[in-house]
Amino acid sequence: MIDKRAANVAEAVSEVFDGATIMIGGFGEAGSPIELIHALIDQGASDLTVISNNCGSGEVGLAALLKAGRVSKMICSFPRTANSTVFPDLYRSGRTQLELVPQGTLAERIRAGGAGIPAFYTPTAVGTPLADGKETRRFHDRDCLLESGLTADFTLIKARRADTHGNLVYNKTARNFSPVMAMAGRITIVQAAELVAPGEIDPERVITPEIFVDRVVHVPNPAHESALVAAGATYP
Amino acid sequence: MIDKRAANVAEAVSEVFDGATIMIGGFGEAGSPIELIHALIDQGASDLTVISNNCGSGEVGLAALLKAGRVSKMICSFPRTANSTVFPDLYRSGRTQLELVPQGTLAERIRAGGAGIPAFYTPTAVGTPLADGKETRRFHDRDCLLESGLTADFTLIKARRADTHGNLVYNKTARNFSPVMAMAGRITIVQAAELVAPGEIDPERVITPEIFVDRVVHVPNPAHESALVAAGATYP
Amino acid sequence: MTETGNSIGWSREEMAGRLAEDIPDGSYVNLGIGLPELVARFVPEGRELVYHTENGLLGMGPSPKEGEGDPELINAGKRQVTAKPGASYFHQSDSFAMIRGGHLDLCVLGALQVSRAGDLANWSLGGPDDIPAVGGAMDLVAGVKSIFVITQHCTKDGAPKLVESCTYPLTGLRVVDRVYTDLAVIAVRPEGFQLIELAPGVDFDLVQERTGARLLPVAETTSHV
Amino acid sequence: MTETGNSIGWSREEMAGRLAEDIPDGSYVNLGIGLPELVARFVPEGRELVYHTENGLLGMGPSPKEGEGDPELINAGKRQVTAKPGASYFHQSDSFAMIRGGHLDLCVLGALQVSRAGDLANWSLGGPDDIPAVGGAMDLVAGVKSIFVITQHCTKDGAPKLVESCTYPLTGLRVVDRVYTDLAVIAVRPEGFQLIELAPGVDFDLVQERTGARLLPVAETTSHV
Repeated sequence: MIDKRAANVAEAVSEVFDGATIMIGGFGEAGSPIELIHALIDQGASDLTVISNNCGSGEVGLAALLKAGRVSKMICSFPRTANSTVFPDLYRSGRTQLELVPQGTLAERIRAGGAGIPAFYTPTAVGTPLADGKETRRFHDRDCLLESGLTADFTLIKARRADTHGNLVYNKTARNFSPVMAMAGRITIVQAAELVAPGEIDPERVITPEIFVDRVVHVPNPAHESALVAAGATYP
Repeated sequence: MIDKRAANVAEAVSEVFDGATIMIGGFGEAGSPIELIHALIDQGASDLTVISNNCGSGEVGLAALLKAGRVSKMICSFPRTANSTVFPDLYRSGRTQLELVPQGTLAERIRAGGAGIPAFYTPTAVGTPLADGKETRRFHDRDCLLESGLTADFTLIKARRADTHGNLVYNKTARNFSPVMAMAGRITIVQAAELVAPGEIDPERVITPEIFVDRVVHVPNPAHESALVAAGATYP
Repeated sequence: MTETGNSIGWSREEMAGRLAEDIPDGSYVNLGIGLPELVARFVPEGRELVYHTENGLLGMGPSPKEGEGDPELINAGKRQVTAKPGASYFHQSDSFAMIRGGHLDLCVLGALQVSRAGDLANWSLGGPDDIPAVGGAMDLVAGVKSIFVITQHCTKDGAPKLVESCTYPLTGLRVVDRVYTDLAVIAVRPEGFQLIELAPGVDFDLVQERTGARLLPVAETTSHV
Repeated sequence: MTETGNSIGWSREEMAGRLAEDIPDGSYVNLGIGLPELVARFVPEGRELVYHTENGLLGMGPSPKEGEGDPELINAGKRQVTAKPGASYFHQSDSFAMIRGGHLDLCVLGALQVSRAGDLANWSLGGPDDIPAVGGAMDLVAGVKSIFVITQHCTKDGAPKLVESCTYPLTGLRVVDRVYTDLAVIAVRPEGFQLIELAPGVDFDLVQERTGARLLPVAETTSHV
C-alpha cells in the first residue's frame, strides 16, 4: 500500500550520495526547507550541485550547507544576500562554482526537466553575457536562446500540508519553485507542517499531485530563516 | 476600474473576425463552452481555424459550428466522435483541413504559446507519420522533434466560477485544456456558471489568474452536450 | 481448437487479470481505452494502484453509481468515472508533463500490431478515407516507463497482430515491453518476442503458428520487467 | 544648481508619482526592487492597477501592519507584503509564463545605464570580484510589453546614466521605452532619446549636459507609449 512517510528528517534524506544534484525549494526564506537542509548537513553528503534560486542568509539552512563545504556548484539566479558572506567567500576563493541563470529561465528549465522536454527556446538573455556559448535561433523575427531542461537526483521542498500519498499544498508565496522542483527530482522529499490522510485535501486544490513525491516527513513547526538569523543562530 | 463582464454571450464574442484562429476548451463534452460556441455561430465569423482537442458530437456546440461551414481548419488530437458525422463529411469532402497533433504535444504547444516559448523539443511522435517534415534532433541519446508554440486570436472556455477580474476555477476534469488556452489566447473569453466579486475565490485555489482573462460572461446553467445530443437537439 | 474466436485460451477478463498480476504495488498506471480499462477490475489483494487518466485526473476510481455521475468527471474514453480519496485534478499540460516526464510507471494499451522490435501501431489503419485520430497514444508510448499491450493474439480475420514489422502507421518505435493476449504472455526482448507464459490448453507451437515473427521459448530465468 | 545631489528637479516620490500618471487604468504591472517599488504609492485617482511580483503573486498589496505579516508572503525584494482581494498565488514557472508570454503590460525597473537604442544595464557592474546576481530582470525586459526605467539622471559621481552605449553588462537589447529621472521624462525612440517633459526649474540644456548621448527636443505631437 502507498505510504510515503519517513519517520524523521534524517531518514528522509538518508539516500543522498556524494556528487548528487539537489534542487532546494524556496525564494529567499519563503519555502526554504530548513529542517531538511539541516538533516542533509548532518547526513554528510558532499560535492553537491545545488539548484536553488538564492544562496541562503546568515549561517543556517542553505547558507550553512554552503559554509559546511558540501556544495561544489550552485545553479541559481540571485546568489547575493543581505545577511551573508558565506557564498561570496566561497565564490571568490573558487571553492564553489556558480552557474548564473535568469530566474524565469531557471524555473522553465526545471519545469522542462520534469516534463520530459529536453530543450526549449527563449528570448530571455539574448545579447547579454548570459547568452555566451548558447545556441541562438530566430523565431518570428526574434532571436532566442536554446536552453536545456534540468533534473536532479533529489529535490528538497517544504509544503504547508501533505497527505501520506504525497499530495501537496503550499503557503502563499512559499509555493515558488517547489511545484516544478517536485516534478524534476528523481527522488522528491517533502517536509510538511501538516500531514493528513488521502482525501483530506480537496482534489481541486492539490497543487503538487502525489505522483511527483517520494518521501514525506512531518515537521510541525518549521523554523523561519529570518528569525534564526535575527537570533544569531548557526548550524550545526 | 477593472470589470471584465460582458452583458451576454453575444457581446462576449462580438469581436471575432473572419479568418481568426480560435482555441476552444474542452475534452469531449467536459469543459466545452457550448453557449459561447452557439453565440459564435450567431455572430457569423467564418474561415476560422479552430484549435480544440475534439470535433464535438451530434449537431450542437463545436459540431454545429463545423456543420455551419465556419471552420476551414481544425487543429486537434482526436477528431473522431461516437455521435457525429459532421467532421468526417467535411474532412472527406476537403472542406475542412485537419492538422492532427498528439494530445500532449498539442497541450504543450498551447502552453508554450502562452508562455512566450516559440519552440521546444519532444520525444513524442518520433518515427511516426506525424513526424513528417519536422526537424529532428538528438538529446541524451534520444531523437526529439522540434514543435512550435501555438497562440490564438481568441480563446473560448468554460469555468465553474469566475470573479469580475477574471480569476477562474474549474469543475473536475472540465479543467483540461482551458488553463493553457486562457494563456495562449490574445483575447480570452470565459463563460462562468458562477460570477462573484474579487476576493470570493481563495487566492490559493485560483487556477487561472485574471491576467490571462479578458471577458467574462455569466452562464448560470450551461447545457451538457450529451444531454442535448440525447434529446436530438441541433443548433441553430 | 478453432482458428478464429476465443474458444481457446484466456477470456478478456482473464487476460486483464493476468496482466494485473504483473503490476507492482504502488504503481502509477494509465489505462488505454477499451480492453485496457478492464485491468482496473483486477487489482490483486494487498496492492494499491493509482490510475491516471490523461484528460486530467490522478486517482481515478470506478464508474459512478446510477444517477451519481458528473458529465464533467470523465476518463480519456469520455466515460463517467469517480475520484478516489487522494485524487487530484490538473490541466492537460500538467497531465502530459506526468506522462512525457517519465513519472508514470506503466501504461496499458491496445494494439493493431506490435513488431518484434517493440514498435506499436494502434491509432490508424492508414486508409485513405480514415479519419485519423491519435489522442494521447504517442505521448504515452514516448513517456511512460513500461508499456504493456493487451490484445487478442490475432485479428478477427485470423491475421497475426504480433509481426516482424508493422504495416499500419506507427504510434512509436521500440516502445512495447510486454504483450498480453488470449493465448500467451510475451516479452519484447532485444532478441525479439519471448514467451513468458502460455494460456491453459495452449502450446508453444500454436502461439508460434499465430505469430508473424519468430517466438523464442520461455527463458530459463525469467527476468522481471 | 549643483552638479550632484538632488537639490534640483523631482524628488524620488515626485519621480514615482510622475511615472504613475502614465500607467493606464487596468494595467498589470511588475515593479522592480528599490525605487520602482515607490510607484505603488501613487496610483492616480479612479485607476485600478494590479501588481505582479515574480516570486508568485498577482494582486500584491502594501506592506502588512506591524505584527500581521507572514514570512512566507513576500515580494521579489524579499519584503513582506499583503494580497488584495482577487489575488492569486502560483509557482515560478507560471509566474514567468506571465512575464515571458507578454501578459504583463508594464514593468518598472531601476538602471545602471540606458543606451539611446534602449539597451538596459541594471544587474552587474561587471567587476572581477562582483558576485553576479540577475534574478528576473532579463526575463522581465524580454517579456513585458512596456519597460519604464526610473532612476536618478546621473550616478552619485555625476556620470550620466543615459548613454550612447552601455559599458556595464547588458540586461537586454532595445528594451526600454521610457526613462523617468529626477530631471526629466525621456522616451526612447528609433531616433534616440527624446525629451517628453522637464522637471520644474530644469531646462533642456541642463538635461542635455547631463546626458551621455544626443537628446531630441519635445516632439510637437507626443505619441503615447
